[in-house]
Amino acid sequence: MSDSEAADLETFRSETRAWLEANCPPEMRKPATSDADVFWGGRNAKFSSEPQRIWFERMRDKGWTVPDWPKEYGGGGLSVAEHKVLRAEMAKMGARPPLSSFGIWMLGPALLKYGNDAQKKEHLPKIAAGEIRWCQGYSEPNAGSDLASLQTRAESDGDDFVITGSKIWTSYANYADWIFCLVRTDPTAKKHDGISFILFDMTSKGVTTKPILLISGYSPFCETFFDGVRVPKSHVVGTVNRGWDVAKYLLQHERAMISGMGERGVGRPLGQIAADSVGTDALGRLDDAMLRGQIASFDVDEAALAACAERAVDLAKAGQAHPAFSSAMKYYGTELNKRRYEILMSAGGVDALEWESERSRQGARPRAWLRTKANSIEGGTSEVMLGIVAKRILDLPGA
Amino acid sequence: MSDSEAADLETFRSETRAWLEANCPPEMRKPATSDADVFWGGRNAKFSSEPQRIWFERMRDKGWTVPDWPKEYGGGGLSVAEHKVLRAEMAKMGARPPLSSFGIWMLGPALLKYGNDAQKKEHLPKIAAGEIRWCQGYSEPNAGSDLASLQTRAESDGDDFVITGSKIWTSYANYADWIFCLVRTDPTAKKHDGISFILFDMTSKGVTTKPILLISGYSPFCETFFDGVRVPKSHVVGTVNRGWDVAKYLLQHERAMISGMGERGVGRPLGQIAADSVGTDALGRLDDAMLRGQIASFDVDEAALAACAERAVDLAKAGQAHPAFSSAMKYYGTELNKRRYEILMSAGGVDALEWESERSRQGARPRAWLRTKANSIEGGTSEVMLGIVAKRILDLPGA
Amino acid sequence: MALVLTEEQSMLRDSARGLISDKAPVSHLRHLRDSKDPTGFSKELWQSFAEMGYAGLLVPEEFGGSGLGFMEAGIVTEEIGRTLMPSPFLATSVVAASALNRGGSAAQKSEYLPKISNGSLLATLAIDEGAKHRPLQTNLQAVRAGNGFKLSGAKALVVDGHVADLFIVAARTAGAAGKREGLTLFLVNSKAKGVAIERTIMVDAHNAARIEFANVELTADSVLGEVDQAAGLLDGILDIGRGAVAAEMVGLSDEVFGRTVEYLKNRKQFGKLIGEFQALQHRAAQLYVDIEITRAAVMKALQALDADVAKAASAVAVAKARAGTTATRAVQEGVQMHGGMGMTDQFDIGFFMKRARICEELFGDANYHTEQLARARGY
Amino acid sequence: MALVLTEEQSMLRDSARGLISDKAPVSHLRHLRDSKDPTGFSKELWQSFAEMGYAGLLVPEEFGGSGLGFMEAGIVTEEIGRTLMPSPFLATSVVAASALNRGGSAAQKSEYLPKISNGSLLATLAIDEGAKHRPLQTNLQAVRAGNGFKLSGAKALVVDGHVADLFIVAARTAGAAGKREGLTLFLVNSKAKGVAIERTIMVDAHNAARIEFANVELTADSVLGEVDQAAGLLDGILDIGRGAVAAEMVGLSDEVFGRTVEYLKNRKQFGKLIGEFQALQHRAAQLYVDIEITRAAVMKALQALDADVAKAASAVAVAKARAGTTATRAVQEGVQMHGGMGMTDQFDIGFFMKRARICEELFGDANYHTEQLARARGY
Repeated sequence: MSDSEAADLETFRSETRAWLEANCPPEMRKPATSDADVFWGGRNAKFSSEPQRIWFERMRDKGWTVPDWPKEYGGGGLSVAEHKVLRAEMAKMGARPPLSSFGIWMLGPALLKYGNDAQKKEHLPKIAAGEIRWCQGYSEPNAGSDLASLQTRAESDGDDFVITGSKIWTSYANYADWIFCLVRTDPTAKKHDGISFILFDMTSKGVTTKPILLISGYSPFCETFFDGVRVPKSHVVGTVNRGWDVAKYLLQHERAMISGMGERGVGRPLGQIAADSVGTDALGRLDDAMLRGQIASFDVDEAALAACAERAVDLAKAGQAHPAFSSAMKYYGTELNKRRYEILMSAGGVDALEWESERSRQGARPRAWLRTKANSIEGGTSEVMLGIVAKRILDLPGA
Repeated sequence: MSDSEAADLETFRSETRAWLEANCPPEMRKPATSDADVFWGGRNAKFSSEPQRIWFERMRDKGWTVPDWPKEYGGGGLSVAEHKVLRAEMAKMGARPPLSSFGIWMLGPALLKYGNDAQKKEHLPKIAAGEIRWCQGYSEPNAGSDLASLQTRAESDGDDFVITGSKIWTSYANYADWIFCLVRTDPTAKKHDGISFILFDMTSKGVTTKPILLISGYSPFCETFFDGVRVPKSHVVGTVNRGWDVAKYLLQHERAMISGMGERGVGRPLGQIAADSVGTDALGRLDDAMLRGQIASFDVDEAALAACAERAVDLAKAGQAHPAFSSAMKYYGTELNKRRYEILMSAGGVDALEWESERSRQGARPRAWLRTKANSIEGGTSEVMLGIVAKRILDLPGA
Repeated sequence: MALVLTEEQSMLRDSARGLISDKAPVSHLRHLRDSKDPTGFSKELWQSFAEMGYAGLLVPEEFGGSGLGFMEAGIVTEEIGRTLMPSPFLATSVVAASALNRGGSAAQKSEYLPKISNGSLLATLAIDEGAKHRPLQTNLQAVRAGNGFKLSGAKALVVDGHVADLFIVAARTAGAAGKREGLTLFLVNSKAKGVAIERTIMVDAHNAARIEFANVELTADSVLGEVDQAAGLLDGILDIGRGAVAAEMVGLSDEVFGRTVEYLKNRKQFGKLIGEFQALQHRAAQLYVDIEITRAAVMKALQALDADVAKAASAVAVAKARAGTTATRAVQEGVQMHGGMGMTDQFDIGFFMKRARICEELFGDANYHTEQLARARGY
Repeated sequence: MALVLTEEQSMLRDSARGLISDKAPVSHLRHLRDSKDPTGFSKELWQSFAEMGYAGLLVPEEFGGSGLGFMEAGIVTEEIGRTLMPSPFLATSVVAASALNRGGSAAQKSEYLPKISNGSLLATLAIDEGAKHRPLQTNLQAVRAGNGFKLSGAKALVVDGHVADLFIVAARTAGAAGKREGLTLFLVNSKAKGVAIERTIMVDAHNAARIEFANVELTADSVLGEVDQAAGLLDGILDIGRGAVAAEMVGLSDEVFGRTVEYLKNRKQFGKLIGEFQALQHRAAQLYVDIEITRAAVMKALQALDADVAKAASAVAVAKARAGTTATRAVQEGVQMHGGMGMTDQFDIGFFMKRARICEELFGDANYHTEQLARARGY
């Protein structure tokens, strides 16, 4: 970076800080603690509070719901460096994201890379403005990790495809306005070759959804059924039958996102949280020597993973990142998060085993614990991630 | 067991105890601490002490070098129950085995099951009497875990086979009088089908040996070379080309033997050994909390394995044992023994890192530590053991 | 003593398995949970248990029981572990019956043991007060009042606490929390004045309660064993409970493993049965070995209890610690290998994970028992 | 600061790698070991190190050094880790040079640092006394005698102790073992009267010694830093050493892993390349992830040291702990995956296992640093 670029960035930083200070309501400067704290947008969106509305609208108007998207699509047009500054300043202040959205995290990047002009103009601004809420139709009941074996078929009928089949693990399908979906457009082609990536309205005739009950209780996941849903062919993103390219691109995004779960500090050190319930011994140490050792090992690994996550970003910026590295991070981050919750359960003891009481906030801890068990399954299982590392990074034979 | 059988057994126990008390020299009532303490027999055998000679000869004369072999072959003719009593009484007194021998542990059981009458009469008494020392010719340099891919060939020439090839990991080949050896007698057959199990004298023309230096230093292992060694066909045990059956039978014996390594208590608890070098804290606990946790977990697993080893014997006696269970025990026992030595190294710290000093008894601890790394390789790797469990016990497909 | 089942024990196992798998498969627990059953278990089934002699399995024959040993009790809890049947067996027939039998006066035995045997009395030990199992930290106060005592304090994770007729309450009559001296066990009628019972719906949908004791008045003959000297008696009772829970965890581990192996043999991914993938094969094999070793350790502990409860502590610590780590591993691998399906409530695997977590906490987790072993071995 | 090498750092790495792999592959260590070389390292090679500016890498330019940072020192030790070159770099150029630079008076710096830079002086820290690294347990006594001090006691695992010209000795001038107060560092000429040096041949065939100090007389200007107040200075020096050793362990792990992956790609068993076996693939992938995460943690620690040595303690503890467990795992998997061949002295893999064990013990093992982190975090 040249001196003048650096100076510009510092100007941007101080302006951004001042703007955030002036515009982020105090209520929006602490972490979300319930679902209602998160604003997802969409046709039926409601704000849970006035500060939530104000914060969303101010950020939207600056294009900062999607700070690094081009301005023409409702984005902020920020450079990579500026975007990093904005994130850092928001983090410093504890400011919440104004809008959560699979449109932002997943479909947007895919459209920017693979969408045609009409698709970009149609969909990106509505994502940026939180007008349309999206869900993702990838997994199918019988496909599991073998995503590409999907069976939902899209049959050509004039200018339309007619879609029949079902999806599973569609997060918030019951709230979503539109879906981006993988469908089989050529059943005779090889597994990865006959798939297309298509967009359609969830209010289309023939679409139904059903929430999935998890071992942790209610979940955002749904089963979604398509019974002869008619979709114009112009809604295919990229080339027909080449949807797998789009899917793979998106999966990497998703993995990078999920791997982040293991890295976050939780505020107080785990060991101190444990000491609250377990107590301390005569030397002031957590009064469960074995648990203490497990926590300390966890802390070492968590700190190391945080360094690696930071390095992964730096490598990407330096153009030295291996494209499959997100699989390595996804694997380790999710396994680590599972360890964190095993420790929290052990530390909580009896108190962490109640499922319905008010005292336990309806079993918040055990439900969170059980929910982490999906981390190493969703977005590609740990086994699939290790296979990708073996094949694409280590170049092992037959992997 | 009937009452009268039980009474007989108690009589046997008291007689045995009395005999041992009267006949086992005091010097032979403590564990062997060096190679010289172990008597291996053979043509060139020397006793390292008078008590060693006395003990060996008295036991041999009773047939108790091989207590459960038939008397006609120099054994003691004991029943399973009596043999167990003898072992227990010897263990109680700390009495050493009078004779160590691959003939006893390995070849003997194979001959008893697969040998013809002439072979049994020729070899078993000499094994029992410690007159002939045997070694095992199984592994080959390029075969590794894939034992059956062995290349040493035995070509038919009249009444003889002419053997050419080489073996590796032949323990004490440089001291052995005879070898029991796997050779390929039909190179056109499928891998497991053209193998024979054959016996020959190590002084035969064309046999040479070369000791192998390990990472732990000198070792009993040798490379052994056969250059046109001529062996009568009558020396084949079992059927020609069916040697793999004999080999498999023996491998199970060997695995059961090796798996025993992890079970032995070492006298003082590991944690106390560690406290000697590491010290204790103000609460009297080992002053390395993490190491303490590792030791305690090890102790739990070791005690559990000991129970399982005991149960394996009981199951075998009850005819309920799975024939592949020795693979499971071999896997766990050797991995546990490696853990033991990692702990001992950690506990020993700096003092366990010297390699040549008198203070360290020429690096006894680090050499023993390094030597354990072979436990999970020799006699079938841990990977092969897990594969056997997956296939033969769990019946997993394609395992 | 051989570490294999005798013929009688095998018959007991077969008969328990027959009854339990027939009358109380996992769907039985699911139904009780989903219907929010007020007792959380089936009284009818408990009556069958009594009729088959299981309720009084450990009760001497003179009190109407079967007079069997801890190995037999473990055989039953192992079968319970396979289907996760919620049952008073652990709290009433194992722990409470052992407490009464080992510590009770002649009068106490005559009063309670026959009712346990015939299934008409449910009883339970109330021990834990804090988040973790720390028996010596017992601090529920029992102060002398006239000829008797007054109890004040609270207990958590009282198994079957909301349906029990009788509580066996660990209390402190002297000394500070942490001391062995000064512990006393009391028999408290669950309907006694000052007893407040809150049923707690637990993660495993089994039955437990929090109990508060507010100046509960007791007569002197409510003491089980000796005043101030209950530590030794309590050690024994707890070790018996630990052995039984460890056996339940072996059953649970074995069952979840069996279901997982079946899944590996039937589920296809990437054109293969997933059981063909070597990485999964090795993990399955490792888990198999873990379970077998744990099974042996648990049998060893039950035998040691049968031989002499007072000398079984180390064997029990090993068994409960191993059972904890093995069950944890078994349910984790079970869910992971079942993939997304394993995460759904619709599949049974999650029930096993939830129950394993409670079993792990009951009477001390793997960390607790590993620590006990280290202390016993003097390091 | 980005966690990637700058262009200058990449150049340094390439040039160090070039020199080391060319002049000191593993066969160099093997030769020194087998020939029982009296110094155990190559003086000639050390001279090349000095000429390339590595010997004085951390020494400020005014004293003839390169004035580089800890990140650069770590780059060099990482390359050393790849071939296991025995070299005075760690003891002299990293630890001793840092001690003198951070704690030395102007006179001490002028006397010693130029000689370190030009390769003519070897120096080392003498710290450990017991079996384990416990700096605060330092108990070698330094009593005042006239204007100076007399040293009595013994040190073990003194790296390069048998060839060093100068010892930096941690001693106790006050307080009891275990206290931070009362520690003092002394500069001691290795030829001083009363110094007895016993070379110890270590498992890794690298160089170390045990040193005894019998009433060794020192003048007051032998003190490095302040009397009784060395704890803080010592913390910093040790953390610098830990960072450098952790980097060496990353190099070692990466190299042994690379060799193992190569083996997997070439060795056939059961008619397949063993690298085709999925169980081995997954283990290799896990090890890869472990190494990458450790690499990042070590870079983070070296950066933290460059930013402020006094504030780097936690990052260093994480790095050294991770480096220990990762290297241990890497060499264990290396030997196991090489099978019987890996057990032979003829293969190089064993050398890595041996060196990893020493690196693990140097300046505190994974257990020590994990414990430090727990204490720092207040639990």
